[in-house]
Formats: sequence, C-alpha cells, structure tokens
Amino acid sequence: MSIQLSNIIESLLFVSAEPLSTEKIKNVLTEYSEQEIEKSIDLILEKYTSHPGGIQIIRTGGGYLFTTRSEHDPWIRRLLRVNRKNKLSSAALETLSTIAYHQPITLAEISAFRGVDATHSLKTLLQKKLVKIVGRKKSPGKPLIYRTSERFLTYFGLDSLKDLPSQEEISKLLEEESDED
Amino acid sequence: MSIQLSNIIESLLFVSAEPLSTEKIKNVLTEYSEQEIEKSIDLILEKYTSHPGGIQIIRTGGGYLFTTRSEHDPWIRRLLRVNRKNKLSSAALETLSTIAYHQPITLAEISAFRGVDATHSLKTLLQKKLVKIVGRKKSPGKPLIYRTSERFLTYFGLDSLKDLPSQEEISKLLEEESDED
Amino acid sequence: MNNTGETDSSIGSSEYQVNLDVFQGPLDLLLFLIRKKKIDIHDIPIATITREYLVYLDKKERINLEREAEFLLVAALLIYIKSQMLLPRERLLDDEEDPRQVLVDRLLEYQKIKAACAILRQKEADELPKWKRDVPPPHFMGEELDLTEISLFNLAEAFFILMKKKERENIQIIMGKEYSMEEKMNEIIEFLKENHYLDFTEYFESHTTIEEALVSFFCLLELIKARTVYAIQETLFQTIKVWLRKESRK
Repeated sequence: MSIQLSNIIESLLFVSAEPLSTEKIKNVLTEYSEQEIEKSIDLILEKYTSHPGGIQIIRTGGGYLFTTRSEHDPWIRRLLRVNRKNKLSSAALETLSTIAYHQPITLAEISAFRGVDATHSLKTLLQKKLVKIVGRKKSPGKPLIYRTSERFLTYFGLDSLKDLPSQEEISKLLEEESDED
Repeated sequence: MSIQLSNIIESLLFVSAEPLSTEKIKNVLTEYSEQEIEKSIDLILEKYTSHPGGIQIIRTGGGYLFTTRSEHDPWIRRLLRVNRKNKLSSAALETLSTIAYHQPITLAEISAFRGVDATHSLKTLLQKKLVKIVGRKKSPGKPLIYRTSERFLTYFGLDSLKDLPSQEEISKLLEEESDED
Repeated sequence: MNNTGETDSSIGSSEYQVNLDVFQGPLDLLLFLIRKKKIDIHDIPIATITREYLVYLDKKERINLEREAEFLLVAALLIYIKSQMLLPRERLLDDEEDPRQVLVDRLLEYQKIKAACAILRQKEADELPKWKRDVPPPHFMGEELDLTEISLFNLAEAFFILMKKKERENIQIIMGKEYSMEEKMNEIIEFLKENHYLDFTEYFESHTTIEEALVSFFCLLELIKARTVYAIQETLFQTIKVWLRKESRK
C-alpha cells in the first residue's frame, strides 16, 4: 500500500514545476491518511538519498522539488546549448516574421511594428545568420537596413520570398474559431 | 566510472523536455566513448525497469523521455487541476493520419483523400504542432506542403514513422471488423 | 459491363436513423453502406449503392451547407458512374477502365486511413496519461524559458497575429453584399457557355468574399440537381470540373 502511495507522490513531484508542500500533497491525496502520506514522503526521500543517481529531491521553499545534482551542471549546460541551436525565442520569431514580410526594414521600424524594442532579438537573428544587413537608409540618422538571408530561405525550404505563406493562406487557417477541439 | 556516467545521462534525460536521442547524448558527452555511453544508457533503462517507481523512461520519437506512469494519471490531474486531456477530434485525427501516410502532402490532396475539406482540422494540427509546413510544391499554384512533426511521434508514442500502423495491422483490423458484421 | 448482383431490395428507411453528422464525410457514409449491405468493395453494385446513398441524403434534417455540398458532390459522382455503366459500349478501348475504379481506389485508400485512425486512437489513449515535464528544472530557469520550435507556419502565424493586433486598433466593419441566387446561376451558366467548363477550385478561389463563394456553391448544387450542369472529378487529385449539359447549351 505505502509503496504504491510513494510512487504516486513521486509522480506528483515529477510534474510539479514548483516545490510541492506536504500540505498540498495531502490536499490532493484525500483518500490517504496524513500519517500514510508522511511515511510515504519519507520513503521517497530515503530512496533518493540511499541510491544517489542523476536526480535528487531537495527541500526548498516550504516543499519538495526534483532537481539535478549540481555536479552534472557542466553537461546539462552543454545539452541546453546544443538544444538551443535549432530554436528561436518567441520574441526572435516575431522579429524574424516582421523582417520577412516587411523587408527591407530598419530596427526602428521593426520595434514600432512589434511595439517593443527589437534590439536583442535582432542581434540573435544576425548571429544565427537568418538576417543580414544590406545597407543604410537615406534618412536622418542613416539607420541600418535589414533583410532575411539566403539561409533563411534554406531553413524554411523556400525557393524565394514569394513563397512565404500569403496573408490569405494563413488567415484562412487562423481566423475560423476552433469548434471541434 | 560507468555509474557516474549513467548519472550524468539520467540528469540530461531529466532536463530534456523532448526525447533525447543516443546521438545527441554522444554529441554532449564528447569525452566519453560511444560504447561507454551506450552501456550507460542501458544501465539507466535497466534501473527504471527493474525498480518501477513513480516515473519511467520511454522510447519515443527517436529517443528517450522521462514520463510518469499511466496509472498515476488521476492524481496528477487532481494536482494540476486538469479535468481530462483533450483527445483529437475525429476529423483532426483523420487528417493527421492522411498526412502521416502520404507526406509530403498538400491541403488539396488531403481533402481529396478524405472527401471533405480539411482546412479546419489542418489548422488545429498546425496549432498543436503535430504537423508542420515544409515548403511549397513545385506545381501550378505552388501549394504549401505539410509533414508530421517530431511532436506527432511523441504524441502517439511512436519511435519513428516506420512504427505507424502497418499494412498487416490494418488488414487484420479490417478483417476483424468485417467478421463482426 | 453487367451489373450482376443488383437487386431491387427494399430500401429500409428505419435502419438509417443515424444523423449525417456522425459521418466524417461522403466516403465514410459510402463505406458504412457498403458494410451494411455486405458488398464487395471491388465489385460495387452502383445502382443499388447510389439509391441507398440518395435515400440517406434525403433523411437528413438539418442542412449544413458546407458538409452537404461534399455529400452531394459524391452523389454526383455516383450518378455519373452509373450513367457511364448504362451507356452502350460502342467502341471498347483496350485500356478502358471500369468506371467504378476511381471510386473503388478512393474507398480503399480511405478505408485504410480509417483503420489506421482506430489504431492511432488507441495509441493516443495509451500516451495521454503519461505526463511529461514541460518546464526545465528551476535551477536552469533563468537561462532561456520561452523557447519555441520554429516552423514556417509559426513564422507566418507570428506575423499575422501581430497584424491582427494592429488591425484591432482601427476596426472596420465590412458590410456583407447581397448576392442573388438567380443572378449567380445565370452568371455560372453564362460562364459555362463561354468557357466550355468550369474548374471548381479556380472558380471559388476567384471569389472575394466567403459569402459570395457560398452563394455560388449553392447555385452550382442547384444546377446539378436541376440537371442543367454536371460535375466530374476525373482522377483522384484532379479538381472537380463542371460542364453544361448539351440540352442546356442553347
């Protein structure tokens, strides 16, 4: 019985993004007595301290939390870096889409369109070579002008910018309200 | 040594939100030999199968992924306050299955296979990221072409597209169905 | 082509009380009828199945234009195949196909997809109760949280959502124009007289509003029903073409 219960608690700890307090666990597992729950929590803690592996349960912020062990940090950082390679933050994505549909465009224009400063995400896009500088605008301050790169096209499997999904194609997909899901 | 390595791998699996392939693990742990890594992965898998607890490692989408065990679902939903997980609508599933077997495919082709317009369910699938646009067909009108995504595999617990229901499985099911009549 | 197996067996009315909405589309309905009648999918008695199918369509109560249209198109296809099979074959070409072949191929493929769906549905049920972590552990939270998988759809979506936000700032109300059915029908007939045939997809894509497209679509269905025009889908992926019947071409 208590082995089963400790497994339930383990899975709760696993999906919880925040420290899970004994109180909260008791609130969820209403069919179990407080003693049973406390005993099972101890069992789980004991399992991870007596057999230290790649993950551990720490006591923090008034509750329990699964984390990795700090000695594995270097590799985890390496993994996160590798994983990040193919990904863009949503801010960068928004900036990229603004450039794609409005090129050639300046930083001020991008920021105006998005309603937030785009400096940081533009830098990311330049680093990833998805965007390139093509010159300066002949206007006060002579701001740099940006365009999407060749790599941008390859990345999305496009022959040319003409192949970007058109407003009609996308709005057709976006506008209807979903009633089946 | 190999115990230590398996702990590192366990922590990598733990922080990864998507299936982690053996390839990727090797790319991160460059200071270890391929054999060492493969052996350690086996060790970790063995640990979780021989001592089943609240969490498990499943093979899906070409890699390994930590998940909870199905039998704990009721309590997790209680904790996260989720009534039920939404299944795909029949229309969306039919569209998804059409794409899976006939990819790369255009919207018009999907609609032809199904005999009904698939725009709406395609939108649902794109938003759920089960399907992705991979470019345009080099044919008149240059329609967008679609493929199933990585998430599609994980969603159905498939390791690769080769694990889609086979012709044999399908024929068997059809025979069973006709026997019922 | 001899339609052996055709019978005039009564078309049961009570057995078809199911709502049309339970079917995913016309092919789903056809498969249902084929199984119900224990028909060999490779040798479909077209006259029987067409009759059954039409009876079924008559049973529907509520009209959902969009779905109805797709069901009616397949009805048109069935009627077309039937007429092809009744035609006296004066010159039999060597490579002449059974007119039913197109339909059989579609049904077989659709049947396969349906079966795969049943299997995938089970897999979905197996996977849904397995919970995954969707957040990185707190220790690394500061690094980069809002990671998004990027696809062409995401790119375009991101832009158009941005556009919509902007649009909301100055909302415009577009008044629906009134389209008369009669006018539209004449327009379609005139178009057909001039252009020999009408490409379904192209024709509808040329419409500026959804309302206009819907009215045209409805008109086209009316014209098919009135046997003024007929619609054909030659092979699987070809678009549907609409032709004016000879007797109307004057």
